[in-house]
Amino acid sequence: MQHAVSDSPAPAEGAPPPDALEARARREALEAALPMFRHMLRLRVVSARMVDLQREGKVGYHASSIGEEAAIVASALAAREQDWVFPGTREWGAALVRGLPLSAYLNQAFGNAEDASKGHSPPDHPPAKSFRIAPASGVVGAHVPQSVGFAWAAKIRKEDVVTLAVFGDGATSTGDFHNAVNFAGVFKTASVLVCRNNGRAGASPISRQTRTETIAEKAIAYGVADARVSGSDALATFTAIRAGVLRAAEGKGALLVEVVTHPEPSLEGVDLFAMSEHDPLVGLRRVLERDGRLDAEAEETMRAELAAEVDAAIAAAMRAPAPNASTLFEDVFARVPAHLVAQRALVKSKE
Amino acid sequence: MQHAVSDSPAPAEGAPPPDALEARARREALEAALPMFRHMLRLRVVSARMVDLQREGKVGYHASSIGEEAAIVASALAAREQDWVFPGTREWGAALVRGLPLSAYLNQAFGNAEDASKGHSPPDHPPAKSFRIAPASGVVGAHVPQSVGFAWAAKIRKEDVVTLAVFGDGATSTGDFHNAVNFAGVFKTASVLVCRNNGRAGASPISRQTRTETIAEKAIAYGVADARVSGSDALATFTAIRAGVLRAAEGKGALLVEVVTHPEPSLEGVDLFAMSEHDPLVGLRRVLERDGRLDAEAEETMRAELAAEVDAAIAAAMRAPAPNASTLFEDVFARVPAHLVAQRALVKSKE
Amino acid sequence: MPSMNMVQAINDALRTSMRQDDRVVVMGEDVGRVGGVFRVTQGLWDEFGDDRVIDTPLSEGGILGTAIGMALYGMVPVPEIQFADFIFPGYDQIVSELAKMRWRSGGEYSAKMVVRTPVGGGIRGGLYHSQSPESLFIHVAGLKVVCPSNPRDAKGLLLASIRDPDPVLFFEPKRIYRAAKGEVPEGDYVEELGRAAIVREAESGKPSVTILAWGAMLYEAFAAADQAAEKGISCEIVDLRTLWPLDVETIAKSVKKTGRVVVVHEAPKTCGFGAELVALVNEHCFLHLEAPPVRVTGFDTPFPYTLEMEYLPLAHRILPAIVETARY
Amino acid sequence: MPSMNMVQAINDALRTSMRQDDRVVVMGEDVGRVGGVFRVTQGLWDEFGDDRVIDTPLSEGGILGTAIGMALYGMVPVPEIQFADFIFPGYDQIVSELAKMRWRSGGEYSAKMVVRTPVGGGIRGGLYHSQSPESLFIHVAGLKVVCPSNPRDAKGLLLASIRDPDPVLFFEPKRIYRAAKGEVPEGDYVEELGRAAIVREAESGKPSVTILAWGAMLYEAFAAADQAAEKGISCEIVDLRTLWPLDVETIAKSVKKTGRVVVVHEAPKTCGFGAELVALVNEHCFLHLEAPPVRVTGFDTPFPYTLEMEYLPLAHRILPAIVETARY
Ligand SMILES: Cc1ncc(C[n+]2csc(CCOP(=O)(O)OP(=O)(O)O)c2C)c(N)n1
Ligand SMILES: Cc1ncc(C[n+]2csc(CCOP(=O)(O)OP(=O)(O)O)c2C)c(N)n1
Ligand SMILES: [Mg+2]
Ligand SMILES: [Mg+2]
Repeated sequence: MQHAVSDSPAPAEGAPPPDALEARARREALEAALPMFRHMLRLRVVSARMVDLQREGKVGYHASSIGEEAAIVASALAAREQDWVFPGTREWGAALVRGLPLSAYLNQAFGNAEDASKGHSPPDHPPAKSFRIAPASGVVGAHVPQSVGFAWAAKIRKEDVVTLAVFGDGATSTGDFHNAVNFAGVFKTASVLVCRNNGRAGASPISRQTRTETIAEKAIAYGVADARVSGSDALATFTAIRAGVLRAAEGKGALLVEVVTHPEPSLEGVDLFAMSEHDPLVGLRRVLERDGRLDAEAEETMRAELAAEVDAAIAAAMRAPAPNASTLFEDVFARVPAHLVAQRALVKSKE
Repeated sequence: MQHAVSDSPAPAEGAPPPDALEARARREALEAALPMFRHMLRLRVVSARMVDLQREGKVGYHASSIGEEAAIVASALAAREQDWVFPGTREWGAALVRGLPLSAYLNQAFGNAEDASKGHSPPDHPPAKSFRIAPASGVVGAHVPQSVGFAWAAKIRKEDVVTLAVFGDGATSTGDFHNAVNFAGVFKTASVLVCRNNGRAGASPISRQTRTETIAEKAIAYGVADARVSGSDALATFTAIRAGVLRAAEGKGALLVEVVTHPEPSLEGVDLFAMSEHDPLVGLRRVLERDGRLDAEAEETMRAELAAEVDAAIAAAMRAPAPNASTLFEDVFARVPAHLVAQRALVKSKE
Repeated sequence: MPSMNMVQAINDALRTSMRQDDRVVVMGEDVGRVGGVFRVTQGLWDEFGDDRVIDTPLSEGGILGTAIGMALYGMVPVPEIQFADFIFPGYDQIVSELAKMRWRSGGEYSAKMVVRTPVGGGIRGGLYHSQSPESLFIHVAGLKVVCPSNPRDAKGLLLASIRDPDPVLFFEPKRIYRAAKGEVPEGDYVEELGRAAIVREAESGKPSVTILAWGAMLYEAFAAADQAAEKGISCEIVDLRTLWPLDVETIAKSVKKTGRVVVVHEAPKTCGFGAELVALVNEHCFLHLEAPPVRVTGFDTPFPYTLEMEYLPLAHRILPAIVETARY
Repeated sequence: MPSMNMVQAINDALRTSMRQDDRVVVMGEDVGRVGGVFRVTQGLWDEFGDDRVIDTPLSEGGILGTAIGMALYGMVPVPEIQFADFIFPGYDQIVSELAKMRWRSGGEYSAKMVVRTPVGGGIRGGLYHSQSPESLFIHVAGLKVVCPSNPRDAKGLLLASIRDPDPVLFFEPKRIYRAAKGEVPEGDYVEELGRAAIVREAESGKPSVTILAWGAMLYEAFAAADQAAEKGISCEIVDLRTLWPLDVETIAKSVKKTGRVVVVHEAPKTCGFGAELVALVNEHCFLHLEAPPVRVTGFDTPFPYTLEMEYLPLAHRILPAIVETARY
């Protein structure tokens, strides 16, 4: 069992001294701090706008990541170029961090004619294969064993690829979680399983998911490593996940890492960019300002740029028309079979 | 976490002193030793005959329990009068221990007109509701969450009922196992989950089921108690399970107990009643002989009685005719609906 | 009689049965304190407490597996699956265990429960919040399947389902949860399972077509029938209500009268329940058929996000089928 | 050409494809060292090693979930489910993930694999070792479903399935694993998916009936047809081979010729694939039908242990249906 990584990038009290790998992860966290901040800010701006758009009925769905950006951004940034990230629905932001254009995310959210999913999938499911992001499922937990299978395939093919799956605390109750961690243990796959524990699944508290104190300790049942960090501390979060990636890449097997997050119960009257001490933006801003890498003015510029980018992308996505009805019948199979050609004629005749 | 129970009823070295409850369980194990021996012997005789009958094609299926009787018999005997046992297929013997007549077991195995399942189920699935035995499923693991739900219902109804589920090491890989132990933890049900770990699932070694050293340590992931005993030691097995029952009955929640068994890889040339040091009959016989409660002559009589009983029951079961074809259509629903009345006419017309 | 929507009627049925019979327990993801994502169980937790209205872990397999255990004990669990789309992680416990419990033990055991779950599209939910999986349960011997189309039936059929000795899948058409309103009898009120209803009769002397529908699509059938009437075609509409066991008699009577059938359902066409209805109509009314039965259904694709109104078998797709069938 | 039974032919197909394409991996419970409970994968572990012939944990959900991940990576997994009856704990990964992977991403991802599993009764296996769940997969858009009836097809269709770009459920009729024997081409040999075969033609000028069958029941169809011939009825037998997408053309052509259809399958009747076949025959051949299509199937009960030969739609049940249909 890997020792727990504490809430801050400094070694936790009483923890054993960090090994070389962890020291490296810690160093890299500090290097990644500024881009991490910008990505977190970007997701914050996007999610805030999406929350509004959903309230207005302009999009059918949105999974807010406000306050939980550290877990998501750190997973995407801690992955190496060749590694794959398997997000759940609430981790749509991982694709943006890895380079998916905002327009692609928004076209998908609006399910318009430019949507890579062709209006097939609801918002927050942007295909992003070229950014090595696996497809999210609407079924909680379903992607976790898939991430393990992917890493397992890489191992069989002797390729140096780590997979990172990100999922909520609720997902740990699923059979898919059990299968995923168990197979990762048995076949010693290069898997980092990131549980974003926000203490709730829907409206139910975590006491309705598990009797254990932590999610991390579940690793014991599968013979894989575990770690636990505060998702309010972006650098610690990056460090723990990055250490898991490096470790997995060395053939040392899987890590289950619990990132404890505290999204605000309500955004009513909250300063969206400094919500509370739990807000991972707050802590990271402090570090960056202390190190002279960020100041209020620079952040203001950043925010303005991001807001402008998001506004423009939303406007563009809203202007695009709906997909052509014939696209409904594409991608069920690699080629459209006869029975779907016949069914397509039923909607075509209407057009 | 409950401390591990060692291979012998004497406290393990280094183990904390037994609490009152465990001391009581230990005492009761000794009291139950002779009936336990007789039940184990009986299952041994039955299973040996069934293995032959299957080889001869006289029954379609049999799950041998030879060498693993302690786990099965102890579960059934450690349960109190009002408690329910949920066996898997290989634990058919639990019903016999609790009083199901051997004729009922064999009629079921032969699927004859006297079979309580009406020829619906394959061998080793004897219904035994009046003996508070739950129905076994052919699907590995499926009965385990059911046992937890049963205990949960009793808790809701404020009735003092413990359930015991018995299952193999292979079953721990299933989603059903995960659900069962997780719900047992969350809702603190009076559940004793007995994993009969024979180190194999089908032909696959346990290293293909889990990376952990033990099954018992999986309890940690669910916040339930755990214990581990040798299934070669019938008294230790009884003690651990009994302690779990008593503990659960006191409202202290669930126990996952691992019973490590060593069935012989082959019965070729093996003395069926003294197979090896792993044979639970061997150890228990030694204790009983030491205490003057059993001698070779008494055992010989016992064996002869059992063999005669089994032979007679098999002969009777083989004489009984097949069920009437109309029974096929019974019990799909509480009443036979119109569409099944129509289908029944198709086979009736043939009779 | 008070007027209610579907949500209120189902809530009323649950409350009524829980007051009558303390073996009835409601369980599922967020069914307790918050009363479910659609608020169908709202207020039950306050009245019946934590032991009978239970927020469970996020595991459909766990919910159904433990519910079977409860049922073996003698309780009557009414698990809610948040969306029918999420029933599949628990599918094995339904098809291998629940459906076969009574049969495999020759009637010695049974596991009586009612699995409630919202089905159907039209709420912009996309592929995992819109499916209608009825045929995947009807194929499995041992399950009863119900799908009400209005508040009165919702209450009466749910109370009947809870009292019925067999396991019931109770599919709630979520698109009309709040849109369908009507008078609902107070207190104990049961609608017998296994009875279809002729909700509109064909006018004699006119070319006529039988429409078989249920749930939310019934309203589309009405709309299409209204438009067909303008073209001189009279429709007889049968609301199946209980999908299995099916009221073949009522269907056959209608088809023998009209000689023409249109079946409407949201689920994909292939191996949907419509196929079984067509096959049964063949068995029971072959010589009366004046045109091939037509299926107007969801397409053989997953359920789309953007184009769900193109996917659903709405009135504009039912109407041409009626006309084609009538003029065959 | 060597003579093989089904087990050998499938083994040969697996070996051939694994030699051709190192992305192909076989995985499942005991498929490795011991070569599977039916020995279908025997010898593959010795030739291809632990990395490509993998003994997995006892979890169908885990097997299928990780296989999807492998497929996303670009491998071509061929997971074996020990008995089709045990596929249900992994049903969600098939219907929610595998079937929808390509569609939900607008074609960006796909998860190509072939799920092999033995189906059908007749081996005294009882209710959890005998089921035929094809319609539960055909209903789900995005899956192809294959069921061979002889060694030659088994090899050719399996090789085609492995090369096909879409996920395939490959159902192996276990009752004829060793009983069905025949010549099988060596080396690379592909039978195109989606083509039914007319395996016996009706004689013109005689009252004739089309029988639609597949897998083990094909042999029962032959036996019944032989007996029918003695009564002057000529049968045209269609072996569907690929159940979905279906070769409707071949079926329709035959039915248009004979005007009479008997469908045979082991699965329960209600919502079985037979219902879809009857519905399609109605759509495509209504005016040619001279009798109502008849389904001879497993009953709407679970699969029995003792009375399996009463349950199965064997020749003695097919014959009266043929006669009834021919004389209608
Ligand atoms: C298998 C399944 N069951 C139920 C749902 C409905 N559902 C969507 S999100 C959610 C809660 C998820 O909780 P968690 O995994 O902790 O993620 P969080 O929303 O807290 O980020 C539920 C129950 C689902 N999507 N999938
Ligand atoms: C869900 C499921 N998958 C596969 C099988 C086939 N099967 C029957 S017994 C068995 C091995 C069981 O191993 P274990 O649980 O360790 O019990 P043991 O046989 O060792 O007593 C398997 C794979 C099954 N019955 N159920
Ligand atoms: Mg959560
Ligand atoms: Mg075992």
